[in-house]
Amino acid sequence: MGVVTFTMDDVQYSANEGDTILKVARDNGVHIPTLCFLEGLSPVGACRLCLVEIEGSPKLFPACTTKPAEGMIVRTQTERLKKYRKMIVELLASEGNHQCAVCVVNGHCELQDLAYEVGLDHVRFPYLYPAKTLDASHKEFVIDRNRCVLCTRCVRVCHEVEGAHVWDIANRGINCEIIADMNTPWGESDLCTSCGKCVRVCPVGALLEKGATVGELKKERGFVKVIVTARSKHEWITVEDHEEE
Amino acid sequence: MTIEDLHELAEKERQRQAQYKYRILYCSSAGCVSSGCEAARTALKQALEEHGVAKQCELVGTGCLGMCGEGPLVLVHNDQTLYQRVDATIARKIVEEHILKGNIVREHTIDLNDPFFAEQKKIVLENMGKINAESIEEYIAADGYSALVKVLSGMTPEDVISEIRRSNLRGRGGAGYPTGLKWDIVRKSPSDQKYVVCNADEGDPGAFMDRSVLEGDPHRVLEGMAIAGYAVGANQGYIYVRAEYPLAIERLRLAIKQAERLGILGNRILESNFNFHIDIRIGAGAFVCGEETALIRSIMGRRGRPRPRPPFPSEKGLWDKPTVINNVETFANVPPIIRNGASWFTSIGTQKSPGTKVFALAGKVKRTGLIEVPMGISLRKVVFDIGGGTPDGSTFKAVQTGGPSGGCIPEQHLDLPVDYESLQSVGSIMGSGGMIVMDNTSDMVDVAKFFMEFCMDESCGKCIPCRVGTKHIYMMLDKIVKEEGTEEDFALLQELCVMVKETSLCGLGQSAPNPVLSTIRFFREEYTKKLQPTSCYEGNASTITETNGEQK
Amino acid sequence: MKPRVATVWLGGCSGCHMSFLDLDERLIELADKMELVYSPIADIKEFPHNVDVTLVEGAITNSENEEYAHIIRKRSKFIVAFGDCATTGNVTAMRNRFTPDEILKRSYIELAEKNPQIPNDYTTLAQLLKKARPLHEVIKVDAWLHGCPPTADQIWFAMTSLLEGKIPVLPPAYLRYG
Amino acid sequence: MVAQSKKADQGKIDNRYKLLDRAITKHHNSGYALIEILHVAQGIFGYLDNELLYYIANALKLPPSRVYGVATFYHFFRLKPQGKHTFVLCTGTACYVKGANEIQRALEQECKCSFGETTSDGSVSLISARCVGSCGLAPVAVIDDKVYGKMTVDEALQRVRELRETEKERNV
Repeated sequence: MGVVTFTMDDVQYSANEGDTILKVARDNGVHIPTLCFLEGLSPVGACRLCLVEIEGSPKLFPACTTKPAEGMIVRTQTERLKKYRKMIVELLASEGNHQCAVCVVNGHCELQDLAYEVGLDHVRFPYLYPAKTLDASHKEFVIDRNRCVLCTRCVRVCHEVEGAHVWDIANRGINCEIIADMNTPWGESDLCTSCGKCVRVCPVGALLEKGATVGELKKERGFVKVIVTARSKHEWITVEDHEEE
Repeated sequence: MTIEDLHELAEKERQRQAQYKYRILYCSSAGCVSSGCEAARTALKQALEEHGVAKQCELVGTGCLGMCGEGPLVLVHNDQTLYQRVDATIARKIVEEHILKGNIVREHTIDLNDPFFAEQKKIVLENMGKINAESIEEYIAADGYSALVKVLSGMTPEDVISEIRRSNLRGRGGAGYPTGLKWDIVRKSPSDQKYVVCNADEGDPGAFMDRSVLEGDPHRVLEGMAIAGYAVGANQGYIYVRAEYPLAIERLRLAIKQAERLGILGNRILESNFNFHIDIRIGAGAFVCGEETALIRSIMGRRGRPRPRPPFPSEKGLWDKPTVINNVETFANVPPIIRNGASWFTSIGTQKSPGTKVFALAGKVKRTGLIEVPMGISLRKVVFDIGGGTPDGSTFKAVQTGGPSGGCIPEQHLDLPVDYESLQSVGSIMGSGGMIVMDNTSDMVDVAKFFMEFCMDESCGKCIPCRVGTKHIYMMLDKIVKEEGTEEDFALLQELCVMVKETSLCGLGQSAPNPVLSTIRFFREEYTKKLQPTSCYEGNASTITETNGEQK
Repeated sequence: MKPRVATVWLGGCSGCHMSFLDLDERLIELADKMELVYSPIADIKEFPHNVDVTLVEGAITNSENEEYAHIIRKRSKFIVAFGDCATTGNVTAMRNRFTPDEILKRSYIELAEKNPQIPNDYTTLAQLLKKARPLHEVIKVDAWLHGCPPTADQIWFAMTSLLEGKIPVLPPAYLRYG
Repeated sequence: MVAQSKKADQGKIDNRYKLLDRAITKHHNSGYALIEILHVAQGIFGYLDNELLYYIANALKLPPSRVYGVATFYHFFRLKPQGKHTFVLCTGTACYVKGANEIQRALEQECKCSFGETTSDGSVSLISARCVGSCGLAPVAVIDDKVYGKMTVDEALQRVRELRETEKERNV
């Protein structure tokens, strides 16, 4: 495997061919904020928080899917990037119904952490206050769509790791929603193995364990490939068929 | 079928056509269908039969004749007489006077020397008004498939690509990427399987160029795709068409069947070793599927959500195989380039943007319809000479190109030449070819809101800037239109537009703010005059000015 | 002249004001440095003119809040959104997915133990707005103090900055929702 | 009598599924053909309800949530039945410039429902289209598959009223 040398924030790094900018950054302790990215799941480049500048191009590139090339000069913390990251968190905060004070993951929430990191003292966009639903039909878990940030980690972990594909996204644009099966109650799903991976990977309080109250739910998000229980059951799932949503 | 057979077939068809005293072509494109060309056709047919001249005349449904606003259009081919607004009565008159007595019915004709026609240059639309859209024989008789023959009888794939590269043909979908370069990358990408995809998901609301080509001259697109397939080493092609275009789908299906029957598509094409199949995939109403990575997912039966590029489809496309994706008009340009050579093509248009561009001219102009003009023509010529200017009593305000991804160009830039770079320099884009003229009755903030509503509805929802950003831009525009917005809203609107443009994942989001930014650039006062003051401190308490901490 | 300070309680639970009282002995220090010209904990009827700093607790949830906010804005040099409800809508905004009618019906009819009826005399009662909104969506706000409620330390930091004539920009450690 | 008509319905339903099966077989039960199959299914059944979507999911061996996700992503697919009549208003740019939005507002007021919905009596569905490609005739409406150009507010209202009247009479 070849090695490429590139510069990131004025420091030289060498990367294995095939590694992404984000991987090199993480391996070397350079912090780039992320939300949709989770190690072990296919990267989708959707949240745009990890965008970086590459010298010579006016465009911005997601660090999670972009691979360094020989001699590339990457910047991860410019004023422009900081401003855009703050606006992205601002947009997210305005999109859902995020009431930290009454949330199970208050204090252990990736959206909160991001808000602190970008210094979000208030949201300039009007809050949308969407009418979202909560589904507590599952015997162990709850999905509260009010708090969903549509990172699709749950969709990907359920498809790519568990192999059950209970979750998917319905509708489009601002009306996107995470749904189970035919937009039917989660508790009725034959496909769900109740493995709880989706709850673990959810960065916010949208997927939660029953019985947890405000600030109680700490999630173990470091990715562990829990034994696959569903993959063998469903013949439509193939390893090649990555979710990518 | 061999190449000789094909030549023979062309000759036979020409003889067949020559036996008619008159070839009467009526426009059977969707625009004229809406205006009632079926009634005109029936009346013509009846009159011809009644007067016993049906056998000497051929009545043919042809592709778009261009002046859609004046339809139904009927063209008497032999003496190039074009009749407008042909209803049953006029149809009868045409037969009784023109066909029987040779007297042209002047009061219903359109002068073909009118600038609407004279300023145009037809390459892509050359067969419109010449051939029957549903007959492969007529296409062949009009030199159709001769480019494919030329390619198969002596050109190597490298020859084809170098010809296209020398022609400097650029993608007509809007971005203007060099077609030859794209093909070359696909050809050089190692793979046992490659694909050719024709993007006919024309989603720009106010544009119908691709549809007209597919309805009027479907074989031209098939031929272009087959040549691309040969050049890059693909044996399978897909045409992704909007479901909203049933007539185009029907004619494509028919065309594919005809071509397969004659051995022009399928295995061992024209008895060469080249195999190429084309299948149709029907879209289902998602503008974002015009974005190539979304289109690929849609062809694979998935939600049309784009993915970050690279890798580009030319390396990893359909089923992760190298894939050429071009739009309808690009493929339609290929056969004439191969037929006439690259230097012929570069002699038309400008140096950086050779050839022609098809536009759907609509809105507040006297003559609306489908036009094809050489690149480099000025916008003023298009709007005022070809389009005839705004209707009487109103004044020109702006011309919008590029649809929801484009911008509004005001009077002072009307002398700009139509090419990729010039339009970009004023904040618009070439786009796929929608061209909407606006007059003094159009409120430009409302226009921006109209396009933003479209983008918001069409956002796939994958990336945050586009999903949430377009919603907020729309809400701010709505607030300003209702005269409830403030200076702060206006400033934030501009900040958000730039952010969405720079951070969105795909072309839809990256270009969605263009209509807003361009109207702010040229019609700023239309925004500012609608803004409201905010309530602020009115007293005289002591001042706090310094900051404690780092101002963010 | 000491800076004139006001605190206002709009659509919130008064928790932020309680937290203000948690300043304990620091309150005495504050009292030396400023003049409290208006507050729910002081008995003053009308919001005064020429106020230097006003802390506003709670979201804008009814017509009275809205009217009041504009008055406060005109009479205050400097306005601080005080706590999460004023900053984000927070718990007050949880009603926003329902219409005011649905909410009133639920509270005054379905949950009423006796004499169920929806209050309708809006000459004396404030009418619910369609949505509860954070303060800065209604008037211009100069600084934000988060938390449900903000801690006494946060409040102290903000107040001492303000009284020194400086706009408080909270250090990251004080940026805290919930 | 009742039993008989039910039986007739059943027969019809079976036939419709047979047609659908044929299309599915033609595409070798491939999940890649999902959009094609949804087109066929909507053509046969008029709209896609959950039962039908489950049927397709099983036949194509796709997870139900993916089928639902695709069916709701594309505007062309309907998950609810349409009204007896359809009034499609083009909201493309040319029609917008020529005042389609005023027609839209007037119709929504008249029908007491938004575009994308059906009147409460089930008589008329209001549908907006992204350019039907007859820009020269803007504003354009397509009423029960027939194209009407140069539409005005008054004409649109009158036509909708006529549609609703005929339905009312038929029901009486």
